[in-house]
Amino acid sequence: QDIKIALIAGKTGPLEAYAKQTEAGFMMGLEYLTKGSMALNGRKINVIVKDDQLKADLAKTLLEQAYNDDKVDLAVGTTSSAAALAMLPVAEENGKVLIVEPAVADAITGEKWNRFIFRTARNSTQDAYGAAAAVPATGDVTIATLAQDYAFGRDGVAALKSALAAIRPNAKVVFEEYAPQNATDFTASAQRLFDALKDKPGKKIIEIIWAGQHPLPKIADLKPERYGIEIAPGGNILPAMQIYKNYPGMEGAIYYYYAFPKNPMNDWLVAEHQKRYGAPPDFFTAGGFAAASAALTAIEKAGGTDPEKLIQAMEGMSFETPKGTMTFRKEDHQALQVMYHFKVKAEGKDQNDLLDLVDTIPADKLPIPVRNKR
Amino acid sequence: MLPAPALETRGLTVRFGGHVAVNDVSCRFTSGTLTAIVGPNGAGKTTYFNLISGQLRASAGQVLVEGADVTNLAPSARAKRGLGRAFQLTNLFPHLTALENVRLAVQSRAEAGWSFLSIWNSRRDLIEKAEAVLERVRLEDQRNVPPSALSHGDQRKLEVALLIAMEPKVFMFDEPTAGMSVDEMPTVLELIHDIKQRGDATVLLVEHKMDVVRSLADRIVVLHNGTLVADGEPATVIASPVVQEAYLGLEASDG
Amino acid sequence: MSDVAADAANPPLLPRSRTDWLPLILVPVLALAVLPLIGDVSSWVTLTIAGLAMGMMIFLMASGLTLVFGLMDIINFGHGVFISLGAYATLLVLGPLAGWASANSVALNLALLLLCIVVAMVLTGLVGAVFERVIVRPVYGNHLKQILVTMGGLIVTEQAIHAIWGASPIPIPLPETLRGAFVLGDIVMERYRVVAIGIGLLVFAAMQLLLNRTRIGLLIRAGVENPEMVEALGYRIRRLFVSVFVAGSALAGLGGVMWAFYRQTLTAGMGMEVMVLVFIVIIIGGLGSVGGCFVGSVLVALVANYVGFLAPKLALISNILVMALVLIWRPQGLFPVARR
Amino acid sequence: MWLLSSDTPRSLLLSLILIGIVACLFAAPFVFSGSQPLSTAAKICVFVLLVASYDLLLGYTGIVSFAHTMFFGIGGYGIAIALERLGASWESVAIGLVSALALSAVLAAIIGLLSLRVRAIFFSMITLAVASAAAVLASQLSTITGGEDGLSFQLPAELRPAFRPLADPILGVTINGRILAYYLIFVVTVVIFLILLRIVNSPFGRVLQAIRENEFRAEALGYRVVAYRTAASVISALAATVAGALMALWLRYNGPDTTLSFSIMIDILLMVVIGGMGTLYGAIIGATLFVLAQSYLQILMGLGSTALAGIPLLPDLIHPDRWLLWLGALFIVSVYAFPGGIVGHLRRNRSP
Amino acid sequence: MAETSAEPLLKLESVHTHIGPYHILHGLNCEVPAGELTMLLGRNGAGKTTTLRTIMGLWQASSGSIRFDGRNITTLPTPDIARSGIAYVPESMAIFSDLTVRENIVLAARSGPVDTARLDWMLGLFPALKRFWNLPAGNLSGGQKQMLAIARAIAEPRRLLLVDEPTKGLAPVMVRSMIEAFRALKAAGETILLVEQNFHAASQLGDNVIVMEDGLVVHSGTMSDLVADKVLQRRLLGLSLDAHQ
Ligand SMILES: Nc1ncnc2c1ncn2[C@@H]1O[C@H](COP(=O)(O)OP(=O)(O)OP(=O)(O)O)[C@@H](O)[C@H]1O
Ligand SMILES: Nc1ncnc2c1ncn2[C@@H]1O[C@H](COP(=O)(O)OP(=O)(O)OP(=O)(O)O)[C@@H](O)[C@H]1O
Ligand SMILES: [Mg+2]
Ligand SMILES: [Mg+2]
Repeated sequence: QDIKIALIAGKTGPLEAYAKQTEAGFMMGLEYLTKGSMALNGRKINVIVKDDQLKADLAKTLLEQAYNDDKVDLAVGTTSSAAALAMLPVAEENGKVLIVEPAVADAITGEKWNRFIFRTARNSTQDAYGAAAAVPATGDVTIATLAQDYAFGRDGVAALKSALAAIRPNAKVVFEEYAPQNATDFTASAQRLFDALKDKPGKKIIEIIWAGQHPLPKIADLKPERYGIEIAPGGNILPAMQIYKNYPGMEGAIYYYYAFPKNPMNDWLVAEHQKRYGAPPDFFTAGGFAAASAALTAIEKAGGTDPEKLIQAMEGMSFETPKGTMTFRKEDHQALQVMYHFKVKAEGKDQNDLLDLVDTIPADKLPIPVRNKR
Repeated sequence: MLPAPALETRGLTVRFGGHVAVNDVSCRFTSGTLTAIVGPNGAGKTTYFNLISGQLRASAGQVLVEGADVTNLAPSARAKRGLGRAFQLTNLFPHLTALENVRLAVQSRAEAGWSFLSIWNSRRDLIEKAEAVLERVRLEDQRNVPPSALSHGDQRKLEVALLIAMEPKVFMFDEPTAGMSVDEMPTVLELIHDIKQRGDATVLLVEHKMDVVRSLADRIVVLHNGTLVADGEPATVIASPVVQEAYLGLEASDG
Repeated sequence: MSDVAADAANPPLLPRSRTDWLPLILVPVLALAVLPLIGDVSSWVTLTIAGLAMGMMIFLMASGLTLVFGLMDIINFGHGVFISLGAYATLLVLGPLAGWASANSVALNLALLLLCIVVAMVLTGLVGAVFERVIVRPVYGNHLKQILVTMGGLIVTEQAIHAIWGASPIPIPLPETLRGAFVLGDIVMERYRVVAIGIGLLVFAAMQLLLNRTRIGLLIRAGVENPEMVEALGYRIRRLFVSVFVAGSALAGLGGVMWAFYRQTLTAGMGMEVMVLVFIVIIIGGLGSVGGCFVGSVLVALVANYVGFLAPKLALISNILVMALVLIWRPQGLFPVARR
Repeated sequence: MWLLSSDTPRSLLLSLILIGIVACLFAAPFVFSGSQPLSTAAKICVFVLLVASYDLLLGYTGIVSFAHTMFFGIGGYGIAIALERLGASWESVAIGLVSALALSAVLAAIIGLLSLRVRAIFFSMITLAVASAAAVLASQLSTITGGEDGLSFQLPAELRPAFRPLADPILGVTINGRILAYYLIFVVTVVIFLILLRIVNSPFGRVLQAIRENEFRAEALGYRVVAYRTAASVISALAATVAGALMALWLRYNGPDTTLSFSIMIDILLMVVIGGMGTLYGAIIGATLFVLAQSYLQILMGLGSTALAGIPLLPDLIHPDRWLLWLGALFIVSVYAFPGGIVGHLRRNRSP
Repeated sequence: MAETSAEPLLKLESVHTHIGPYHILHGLNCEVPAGELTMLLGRNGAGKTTTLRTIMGLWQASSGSIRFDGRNITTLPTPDIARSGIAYVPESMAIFSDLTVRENIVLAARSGPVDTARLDWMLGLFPALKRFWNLPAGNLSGGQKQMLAIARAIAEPRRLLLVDEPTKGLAPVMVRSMIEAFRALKAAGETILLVEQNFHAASQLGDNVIVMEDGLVVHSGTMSDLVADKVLQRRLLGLSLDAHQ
């Protein structure tokens, strides 16, 4: 009997690029881990890919179909956090495992979590701890934040503040600026941020927490360096980070950049991806790969696809990924992973040669709080 | 005290920018009479109708129906008070059939517009009335033809049919016979004559054909540049110099 | 004709309706009114200039739509994709001429921008012609069908962009010398915005001239009301309609280029994203009025900046707020275009 | 005939198609197995209702509104918020539905009274802005609405999959809460559809058509245009609200993309046009065709694209990820091929 | 009809016109001699308007031929027909109501600015147009719109003028101006085909007359013959000249 896995992703719509990466990464992961045989313990692996168009209701319906009609053993998905959240109860109702990748919302492994949910993607809090870890550990640091004015932005800022409190007590957030979700003109925001920071002592940083079209160049063009203010952006997919090139020296944190992790899996992925797609693997390629690895490692360990056995096997399980070894935390099934502190390169070799590694932040230096009610 | 006239205007005035289209027109129309309103093109006849029926807001003055001030009411409310209006430039529901056009007018009269749950096609009362009206204007053969496929003259007849179907107290005809062929005209003129004969209706008629005016009107009101310049018996008014020159364009009375 | 008749029929000529200045004063009045609220003059200048420039870019993106609507009574919901298309057209120039962008020469950089604009306008103009021919022509006079059909065209074109250039966002470099800002004391003016103001004013002036000084505008307005009659007067109205549609599309392309360099990232949906803003602007202006569109754009952009500075919580709805206020004041928009 | 308000399909083929669709929907739980067909059938029912309510506005009254999804969303959120906050009971359903209906009625009346006086196309654009404001609001009020993430909730026990009212299967199908939920949706849809059909064929409905044709003349005949239009908006908004509530009940979830997004508005428009504007039956055909296409087009394209693998370009064009391309083409083609919609087409063929 | 030896300016031969499923013109034959004024009479719905629209190419003749000035114009597109020298005043007047009176006339003068002498003459005929020169034509009164429609057709000299019911809605004094205008145009060598219900006006103007019924020509001849023959009048038009003003 085949092992059936459903991969649900928002393959059409504005995040088409993300979904493509996830799918490519997932398939390459299976290929690598099964050494090209696409079979495990003699059972063929059958992947059913479904497009939820980033719609929560569709994602939910598709997952129901996957469990009921296609009778998959476990499912992986999806791109949008809203869609992923809507999928969570379906896993519980059907009593089957769902590996969430690459949706980031904290609530997935937080308040909306149930025991069938595992996540290989990083969550927003991990990003926040990464960002906090990239802030100097000593001296006066004054921080202002710029985020979108909706739940994701506000949660992001809150997470950053608690992360700073936890690991960088020397840094203070003095100002929070929220811009409309679809804002295009940031002059007013920038003015307010500059006004808030310019007279402060020590290192002055604007942390940008943003989903979608990045305001970085708009802020940078208004010359924050006049006041000695630095900007710290988060990581992003490669095409989006190409803008960073114009601002060498800028520092921030990221969870995957193809040149950073040193392990055979990543080496293979980078080489193979370059060969097949003419570009290095990106953010979500690594994510997809990790999800594949989690699934196969679990099935192998559980000796089959029985959901209860899978859950038992996966709780606390470590598995190898291009991002390095990851571990599903027992309490909330969130996979923990390393983060990287980067600095933007002055002169890259090519358009994707963007970042220099400043520091690797090991997973145990990131005390991500457990937020689910178990 | 005399009973209030069916329709009265007091100092009715409207200005468009610098142009005074209707200038301080006061006039009473008693029921049972047919008043012809004549005047050169652009004299303000249609505008006067628009002010009475509410399509235009007056700059000054009042419109009274049976003594009640309706100046601030919407056209629909005035129609409910019994002011009925046919238009100079044909103005119908182009894609509904002739019968449905008339039926809408009948229905408005029957106050059935807010009935949500009865079935329109089984309202025999409305249909029969509408068919009767179509027969009166001799359009019964065209009952299923939409106005967009009617010739100009037939559209004019339908326009009149709508007005009749509304059964108003005040009938306002704006050149009902324009574009109607000579052999069709008697039908419409007879209709207007019948309405007048009934005695309880007030008819206002704008018409450029003097023979029509002569044969129908009890009274003639002359508008000129928006001002009321003559009012009285048909014969006297027609003979007055202002009508002879400004309207008929005759040097002396040779018409 | 007798004397009486002649006299009566010869009252003085009525004057033409006068230009309506009130909406034009609105912008400077608003700008001055917020000065005391902002307090700091340099912040005010920075915000005002940035707002003006943003207004120009919005105007460039919206002008084509309002032109096509105002002249032809066609509501093109696919307008947004022409903006995207214009933006992507820059790639055709930036590919071979990448050197011009990184060159540290104002002349070369501006020439590059100009070239991008020309290429984009040609491309969107051509696609516009196809659009008009294949999609829009059969539905003249029917707004609903126009909305549907152009929406279909939008989806198809957007997918074509995906198919040709891929789904990932594409970063594009702003030419070297247009980057950064002029700094005068505490006032900053982004260089690119200064360029945008220039181009916006130029296009506005050109449109005004063309529409008011030639008979093209007349002919098209007449043709929309009654194409049969215009043909019966001996004009080949079809051709003109195509040209207007092409012009509208080309303007969208121009707007797209300006927007692309502003955002520095291309996505197929970038045009669609600004459409609600564009619609708001042309409603404020009075559907179909180019002048109104201009004032509306500047108004919306300035208010967005001021509100964003003074009360960022309200920034989210500032556009809709402006629209509501304008509509309460003038229910048909600032410069209503009479029709029907 | 009385049930259909004497507005029969007036074409044999059309009657057969309609009977076929209704029969399939009625028998769906028993004829098709699996959760996908049932989901599809439920979605068809909801959209039939939604599209019919929109047709009242668009086809019969000639109002082009882009805010229709707002009412759909209010219905969905009404149910979602009530069930999430007040617990999974029938009282919560009632409270949610009633408050949603009240809110919709008030909003529709306000929008109608304030803005139905302006030019038609102007009104459309204003509703566009209103709709986008509603979406922003839903996202901002995240503590109540769940923001971008939406709300997942539990249904009353009788509608849960685990509920088994009958011990024995009927026709080989075990009746469970899911099937009950489906029939709830089906029955509500049928009843409201018939009410809408009655309304458009009532004297009131004819006044709406008259207003669409020539509002100036309707006013002169004594009909208060603004009042009639507002009434039509309110009725249509109420029906859309019910549709939203049904949608939420079926999905046990509601979020901005599910009921508020602009793309749903576009879908509705397309369904109305494919089916045939101004013929409520068009709503049935349009919604059925469209939902089927939406559910199965990608699958079909996937099959086609693998079958054609090897041939240049073609497999790319019918790659499942390009389904939107075909949807767009469908927009264009449907407007041309069926100017009167499918219903108009079928009726015309009958009477030369 | 006058047995002119030369070919008539306009000639319709067994023209059939369909509008959608309706068959309106059933093989129309008629001619309009150059330099003369020909009246087209008939009851409501006889097909007069349809005839004019078919000539202008606004409706396509389904069979038959229309020759203008020796050229077959049956299938030409409307703008080309207009450019060959035909002006048209439609029954609905088709005023451009958004445009000012001036703009309406500017558009009608295809070949450039209107000749000032001609403009003065026109505005003398229709003084109201002068007064509303710069205001939107949509605001004109019914009769004023009719005047504008005529003015538009005569803004420049044309070979042939097709006019559909020009006196409808005009005050008697204006009907006189109108008659004057057509006389003047005829004197200037223009050919006119006039549809008219006002037989009184028609009788003063026409050289020739064509009477239609149900999409066919039932009579054609000179106006003087018809004016003289009371019986014929009654048979064709249902009324005699005397009974009507
Ligand atoms: N909205 C408006 N703006 C400016 N002027 C107007 C407007 N409406 C009407 N007028 C002018 O007011 C005058 C009166 O017009 P009205 O239509 O009442 O004339 P009328 O007496 O009905 O003429 P006719 O016999 O030609 O129909 C006309 O000169 C017209 O141009
Ligand atoms: N658009 C149309 N569609 C269908 N039938 C039409 C259309 N227009 C006119 N007809 C029909 O064609 C016939 C001739 O109409 P036409 O308008 O040519 O008559 P007419 O002689 O000009 O009449 P009138 O004197 O009333 O203007 C009429 O029976 C009319 O119903
Ligand atoms: Mg008049
Ligand atoms: Mg006619």
